[in-house]
Amino acid sequence: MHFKREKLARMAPDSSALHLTNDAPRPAAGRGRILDVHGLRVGFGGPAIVDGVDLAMEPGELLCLVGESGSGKSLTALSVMRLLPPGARLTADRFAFDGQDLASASEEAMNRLRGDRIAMVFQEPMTSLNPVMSVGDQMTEILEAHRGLGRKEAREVALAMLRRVKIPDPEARLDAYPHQLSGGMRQRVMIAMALICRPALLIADEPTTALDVTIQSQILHLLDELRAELGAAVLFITHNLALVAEIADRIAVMYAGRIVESGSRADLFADPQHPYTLSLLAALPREEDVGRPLTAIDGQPPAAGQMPTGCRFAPRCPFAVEKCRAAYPPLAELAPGHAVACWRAPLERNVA
Amino acid sequence: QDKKALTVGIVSDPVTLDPAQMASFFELSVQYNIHEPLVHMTPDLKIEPGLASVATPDPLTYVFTLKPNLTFHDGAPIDAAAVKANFDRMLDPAVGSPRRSELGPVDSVEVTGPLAVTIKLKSAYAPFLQVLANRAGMMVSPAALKSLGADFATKAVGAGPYKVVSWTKNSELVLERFPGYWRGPAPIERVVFRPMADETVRVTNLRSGTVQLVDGVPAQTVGQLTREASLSVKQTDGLGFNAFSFNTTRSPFNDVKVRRAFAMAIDPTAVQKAVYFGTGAPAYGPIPPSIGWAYDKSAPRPKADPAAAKKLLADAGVTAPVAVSITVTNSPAQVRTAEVLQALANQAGFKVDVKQIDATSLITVLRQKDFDLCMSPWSGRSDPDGNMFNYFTKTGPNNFAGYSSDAVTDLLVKARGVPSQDERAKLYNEAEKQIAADAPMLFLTFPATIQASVAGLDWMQYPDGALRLQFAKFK
Amino acid sequence: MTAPLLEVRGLNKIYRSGGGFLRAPREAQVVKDVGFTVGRGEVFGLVGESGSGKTTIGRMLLRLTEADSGEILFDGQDVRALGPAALRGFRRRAQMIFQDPFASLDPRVRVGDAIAAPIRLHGLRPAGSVKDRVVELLEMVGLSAAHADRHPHAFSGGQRQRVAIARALAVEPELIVCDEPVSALDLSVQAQVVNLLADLSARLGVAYVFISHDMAVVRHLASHVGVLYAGRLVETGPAAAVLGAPRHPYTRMLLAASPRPHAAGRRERAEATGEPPSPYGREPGCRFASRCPHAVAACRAAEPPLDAFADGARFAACIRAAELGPETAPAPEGAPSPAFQTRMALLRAARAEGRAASPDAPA
Amino acid sequence: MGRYLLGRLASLLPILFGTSLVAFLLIRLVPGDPAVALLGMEADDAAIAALRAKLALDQPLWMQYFSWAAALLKGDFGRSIQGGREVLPLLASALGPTALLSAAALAISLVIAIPAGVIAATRRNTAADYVASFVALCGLSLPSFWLGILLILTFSITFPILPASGYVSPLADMGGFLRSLVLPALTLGAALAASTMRMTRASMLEVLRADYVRTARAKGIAPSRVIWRHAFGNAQIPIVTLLGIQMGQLLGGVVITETVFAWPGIGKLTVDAIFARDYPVVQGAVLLTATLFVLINLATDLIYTLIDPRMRVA
Amino acid sequence: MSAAVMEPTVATRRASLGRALAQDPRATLGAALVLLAVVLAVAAPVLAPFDPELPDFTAILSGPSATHWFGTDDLGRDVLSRIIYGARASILVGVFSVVGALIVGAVAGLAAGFFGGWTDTLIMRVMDVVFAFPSILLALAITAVLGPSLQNAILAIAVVNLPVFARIARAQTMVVRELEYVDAQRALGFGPWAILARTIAPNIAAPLIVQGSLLFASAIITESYLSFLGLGVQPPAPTWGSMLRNAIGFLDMGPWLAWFPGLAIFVVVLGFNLLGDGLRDRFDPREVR
Ligand SMILES: Nc1ncnc2c1ncn2[C@@H]1O[C@H](COP(=O)(O)OP(=O)(O)OP(=O)(O)O)[C@@H](O)[C@H]1O
Ligand SMILES: Nc1ncnc2c1ncn2[C@@H]1O[C@H](COP(=O)(O)OP(=O)(O)OP(=O)(O)O)[C@@H](O)[C@H]1O
Ligand SMILES: [Mg+2]
Ligand SMILES: [Mg+2]
Repeated sequence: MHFKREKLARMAPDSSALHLTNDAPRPAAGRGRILDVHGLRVGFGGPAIVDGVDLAMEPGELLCLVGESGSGKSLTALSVMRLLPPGARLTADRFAFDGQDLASASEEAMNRLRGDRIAMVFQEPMTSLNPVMSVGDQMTEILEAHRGLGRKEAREVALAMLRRVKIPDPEARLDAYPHQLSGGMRQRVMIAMALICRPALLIADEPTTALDVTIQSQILHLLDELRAELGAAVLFITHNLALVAEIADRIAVMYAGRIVESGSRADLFADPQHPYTLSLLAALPREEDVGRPLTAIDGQPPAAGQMPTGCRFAPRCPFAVEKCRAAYPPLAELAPGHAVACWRAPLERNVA
Repeated sequence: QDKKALTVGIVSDPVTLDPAQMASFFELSVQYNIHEPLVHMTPDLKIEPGLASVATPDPLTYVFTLKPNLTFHDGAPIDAAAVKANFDRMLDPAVGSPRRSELGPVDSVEVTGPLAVTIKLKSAYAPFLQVLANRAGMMVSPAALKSLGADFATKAVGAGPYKVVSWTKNSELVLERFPGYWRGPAPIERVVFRPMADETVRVTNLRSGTVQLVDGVPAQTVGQLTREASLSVKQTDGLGFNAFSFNTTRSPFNDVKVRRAFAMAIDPTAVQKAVYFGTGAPAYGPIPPSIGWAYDKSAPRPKADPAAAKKLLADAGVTAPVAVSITVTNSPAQVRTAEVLQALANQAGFKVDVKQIDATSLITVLRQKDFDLCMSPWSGRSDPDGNMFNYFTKTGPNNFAGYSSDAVTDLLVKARGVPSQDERAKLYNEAEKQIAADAPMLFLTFPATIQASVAGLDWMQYPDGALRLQFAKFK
Repeated sequence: MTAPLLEVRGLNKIYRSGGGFLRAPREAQVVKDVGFTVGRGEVFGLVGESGSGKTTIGRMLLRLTEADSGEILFDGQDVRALGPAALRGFRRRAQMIFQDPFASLDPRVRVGDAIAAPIRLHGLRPAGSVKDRVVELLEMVGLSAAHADRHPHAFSGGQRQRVAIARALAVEPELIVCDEPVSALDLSVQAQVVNLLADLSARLGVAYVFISHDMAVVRHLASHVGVLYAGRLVETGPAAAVLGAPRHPYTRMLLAASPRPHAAGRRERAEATGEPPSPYGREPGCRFASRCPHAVAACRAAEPPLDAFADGARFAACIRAAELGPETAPAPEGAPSPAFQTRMALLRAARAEGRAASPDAPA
Repeated sequence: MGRYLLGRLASLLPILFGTSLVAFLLIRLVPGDPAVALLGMEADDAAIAALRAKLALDQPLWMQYFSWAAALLKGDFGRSIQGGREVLPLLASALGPTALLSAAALAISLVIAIPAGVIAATRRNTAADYVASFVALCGLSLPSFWLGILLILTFSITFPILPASGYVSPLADMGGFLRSLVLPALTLGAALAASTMRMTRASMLEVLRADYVRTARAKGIAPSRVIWRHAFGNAQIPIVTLLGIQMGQLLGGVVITETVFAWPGIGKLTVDAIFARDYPVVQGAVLLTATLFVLINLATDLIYTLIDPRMRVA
Repeated sequence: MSAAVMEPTVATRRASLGRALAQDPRATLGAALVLLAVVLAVAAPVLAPFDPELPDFTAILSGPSATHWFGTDDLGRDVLSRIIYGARASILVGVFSVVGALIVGAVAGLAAGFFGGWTDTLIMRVMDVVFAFPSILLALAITAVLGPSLQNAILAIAVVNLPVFARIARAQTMVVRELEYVDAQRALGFGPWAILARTIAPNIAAPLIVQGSLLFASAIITESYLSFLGLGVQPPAPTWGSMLRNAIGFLDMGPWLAWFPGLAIFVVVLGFNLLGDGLRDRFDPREVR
């Protein structure tokens, strides 16, 4: 893929100009941060579902967002795209992409970012592809919009992209319709679409669930290349901790709408602090467990309307004490870059 | 405004342009423009020469002398042979021409000279010349008949002031002035007839100038149109009547008292006002005022009398309310008439419901006598015979009421054979009296012929409503 | 031993695509000559390349897609020959969990009703207790009664997947085709669901065709596995054997590529070479040859048959399988850190304690 | 594909057979006699009998049907009882103006309705939506005879810029044709536009919330493209269906508009024929319409497959 | 979760359609308008100030006044009373011809679209044939066999509308049947009819509802046309359509004759469309309320 540099430059939004037009100054974004989110709240009229999430990403960084199913990972991702479902309300203390405030950005400004500088791979590859448009058309239109490429050129690029995500017989697939593809192929088409403009921030919501591991690893290589070449940051949502262990620079663990622990890969795997993080790791199927039940966490996550006042994990936490039930623990740094929201961390010191 | 061309909004496309086959009321508006009858009728219903002059040496003999050097539109000469060929065709049972019965007691048609034709009747037939002033007297080119075959119906070659240029069904019938017309070429060169079924549409088109002359102007718009300076509305007493037949062959109207009770409940003037907005005249019998010599000015004009009607019903021994139905077609005027009748009759001990049917079913319903009281309007003829004979003689084809009065039949037969107009008038008036007493029909109104044009058009209106555009010109 | 619950022989499927208004269709053989058996209470793990035809096989088993040829015997009955009524009976005994849970949920039906419908349809519970059963099923998959009256769009990806699982379980089938049933679940819920499936299989003899890309889960659940590549089974056999000592180069590649937690940093994986084969107009020879590090000329000459080897319980479609010999088990996982091990021990202890204190108390 | 087309076309034969039979019987079910209708009030029984004999109406029904059907197979649709014109040319001459009017009306309707519907859906519950829906409902509640008359009053009388009625053949005078076309096409188009607009709106609402529309937005392509290519692309099936229906209805004739504007179309011709019990014309018209419908529906089905690749033919 | 907490939600979650619609102000307005018409129709004898059928020759074509709020018609009848009574026929025609056609047409279209093949060919070709017959001819034939009446006008209009619904239902079914959740229903053991009724029908309802609320207007107007031809309601009984139709003859003399029935039709059509929108929204679970 050879993008014309001039074109790239021309298409890049003048972020400083946009920034100047913001009359209400927000808390200054962290220097050099590509994504800076603080106090993100998303709800559907009722109680907030995503309830005060902080995310900060450097260029070239791969942040894995893991956590409980239904904890609000996808909503967080959609917030960054400003593509929340109708009825959703978003508030944030700080919500900046590359220094530009996303919360107050106009729809046009957002539109210029989307697909170009911020791209997203959606979780549901079947329903997220347009059933009546060929794969090729769905890919090329991005290039036509952001790069001003002609149809033929765009097709070439799209073809190359399909090849890079290892879709067999890419020439034929370009004219295929989504229903003619397997689940994994759809997922790869989504990935190809997201990468086609070489975004500065890629949000990938469980992008490899339908991929076999060989292809998965090839896709991850592709992401690495992109990060190396362009300094692209990747927000990678997944449940596959094994995968996380291999690819993440940093990891954030979500539970019930909040981040309960965040840190580097080494922090999280070598020094997991939060009981929820521990429980997740404990649930990994291991060779030695074959024939025995896996260890799941007892009980159920709290429903959005019935959040406990204290720590949200407390009702399921074997270490919970009164304090845990009384007040929510702040996300505090235990070590530089390693933050945990647990009154009882580190456990070995606080648990008798 | 193009003074050479005239567009006319008419009620409906003609069915056929062949006068021998014409049967529809709607051909009336075009027929005199394409075809010329042997004798002509004036607006006051007098007979004058047309293609031919006529002599009547005796009541059974009519001698026609054609004007010399006349041709049909196709150039074929109008001579005695052509005239005879026309009559032969109309009288041929195989042709199935409705003219055959109109021509009545024709015994023979002889060529008695190159331009002379003598028609002999079996019995005296006073209305004969009036009949010949109509479709039965219209001559067509025998040569064209032969060459056009079935297409003659759409291409018709006659001897009228205009000849057919083209005819697109439901769109336009285009006529062009015929230079060889016996009265000399008509002033307007081109005439286009455009069928417009809806009365409002016709009027709107006239107002917009899209057409310059319209037929069948609805009575309720007369007031408004008269006020518009750019338009001219003409109305004249028509020849026909608007009447309803009682079914005298079945209960309850087989009882003359019930029929009369119903008639007593109705005030024709009320109908004339409500339905026809004061145009035309109330009717008390079949002969309209436009046939002045036969119209009975002194006939009684009873007012509605519901009380008397109720009494009469009681006399008849029927229990009120008497349930009857009124059958009408869906024309707005007829429906309004039925609604008025219903309201009036209901006040006099009847219980009326209204049955709407389509126009084609009407004839079937009437013929099969499948009704209590059914509209049987008549477009009228210029001779009283045409308004009465078929309706009131025992075997008349239009005797839908099933009326069988020997006295009336005798009177009407007799009136046909009497040459003197005064004499005939007396007979007709006598018949009318009997009919009023027996009440086989309920007479309501004599509708006026109402037509309108742009003010700049000078044209002649005839009581029969037929347009004769050879007399029209732009001022 | 009686006949196996499910016996599949010689299954084939060709898709005609692009057969639009103006173009002539192209044919792609996406499933070729696939056969396997699943006994009662057994789990057959179907793994393989993306796009290799796993979903298609699953759909054919339930007659959602008609096979072109082959035999599907369910409890001795030929599924492909069933009439409409018998088919409905069969579908009460066999179920499918679809790969894309959202697409397989009617957007207009509340999930509670979606789960209740098959229960009512098959009269599995008296009318009065259907609701209770729905709640029970929801809780089995880690959802709660509160979720019952929501529509699918208001669920997260993993929640939808669990709804789909609950719905399939509602029918109480004897066989479930699970197409990636746990890929969208967090590990804890995944553990819960995997335990549930295993429990059903152990207690009630439910059998599964378990399609997954997660080798760890397959190894945990499956008694047998089949490895699919480009529409063909390239290796089958007992799970432990196949996954422990893979013979086919593709299986080896799969296992080698599987990520492992605690591995110290990223391992350099052998980047697969070559292009995956096109399903349109296959070239002769082994389908994997283009990517195989061991391929020789003979591999490109003819399609290798699925040959039995070893004890006769294992099959691999590789002419060099014997020659290459079993690969040694993949490198062991990196050792967990001491801090990790301490805390894990604390967690286990605390859990055990908590459970002992109140055996059925909610957490 | 070719086989499918042939099959569909072959299915015309039984349809035409069925239609001809039903048409034949249905029109005879209606009371009234063509001979009586033609001859009118004055005719005596003899004349009616003669005409009936001439029209072969005195023969048993099955004989009438077979002789008509036999002639039909030779391409002879017979002659009109009313006026004796040949049925096929008569129908053809009426179909032309109807087709032209239909095309114009559909074009007007589409040009108004599709954008209006799309805007109403995308700006749902805003003033634009309300206004569009309000106007559409006004258009619906206003019967075409009223709308037609009002248009004539406005554009032919108050501002006399267009002819009030009449049909001018485009071959004879293109300008005149276009001028004569405007008002009837507007009248008809308005009524069609109302339904098309509402259908477009509803259909768009169905798809606007779809995940793939969200994906399209995530690509940062122009909002218009999201709406037209992605959303509208998926919303077309019901609209195309409706258009097929409308086309069928239009080609079947629009009696009222034809009457108001004295447009020589097939609708008025057919209805007049029905009322005159002009059997050959009615039967011919019904057959013609049935053929047209089958063809239109075939076209619709083919268009489906172009719109949505998941739709299969056959 | 404890059952005690959940119970109320489970018990109340089936918010009745009526209640859901009541939360939508436009649907409420729509329902109110329709209800108004229904009340007019039912309580006509109580509400109407005059006899709707009794002419008053002294008050022909008098404009709106204190006595005659909506004026009088060409026979001096009170327009208001005629509108009130006219609601009866008009509502009946609108509702029954549309609902009847919708139900039968939708079932036919569902079956055709779902089963495809011969079923499709058979059903849709029959619909083509039905569609090919001019409504007037059908109405005439029906009237010929059954006699003129409101019911038969309804029947004729319904028959004519049948193919419209069938075609729309078929097309939508062809789209929906390819979706995976339909496969899921099949896999769960649901028979074709159950799938049609429970899964496909709700998912294709929106365009049918819209078309239904649109055809309501055209049904009222078609009725006037049929009645005008004597094939429906017999005079002097009023219907809105025929009042409007009749009014055209009095363009100059009595414009109010058109205003009020026109307005009545508009209001009810508006009502049905608002209600239809509300219903559509009800069928859309993503609707944010
Ligand atoms: N449209 C909606 N209306 C109401 N609630 C919603 C809606 N969308 C999502 N939710 C709820 O918000 C919560 C968070 O959803 P989200 O999709 O972000 O979860 P997630 O972390 O991505 O989970 P998963 O890993 O299962 O995909 C879930 O509990 C879900 O039920
Ligand atoms: N309707 C269709 N028309 C044409 N080709 C199809 C169709 N459905 C599936 N295919 C093709 O069949 C092949 C197998 O698809 P299938 O969905 O069974 O793969 P899979 O093994 O489930 O893959 P994944 O793991 O990615 O879900 C693919 O190449 C796909 O493109
Ligand atoms: Mg998610
Ligand atoms: Mg799959």
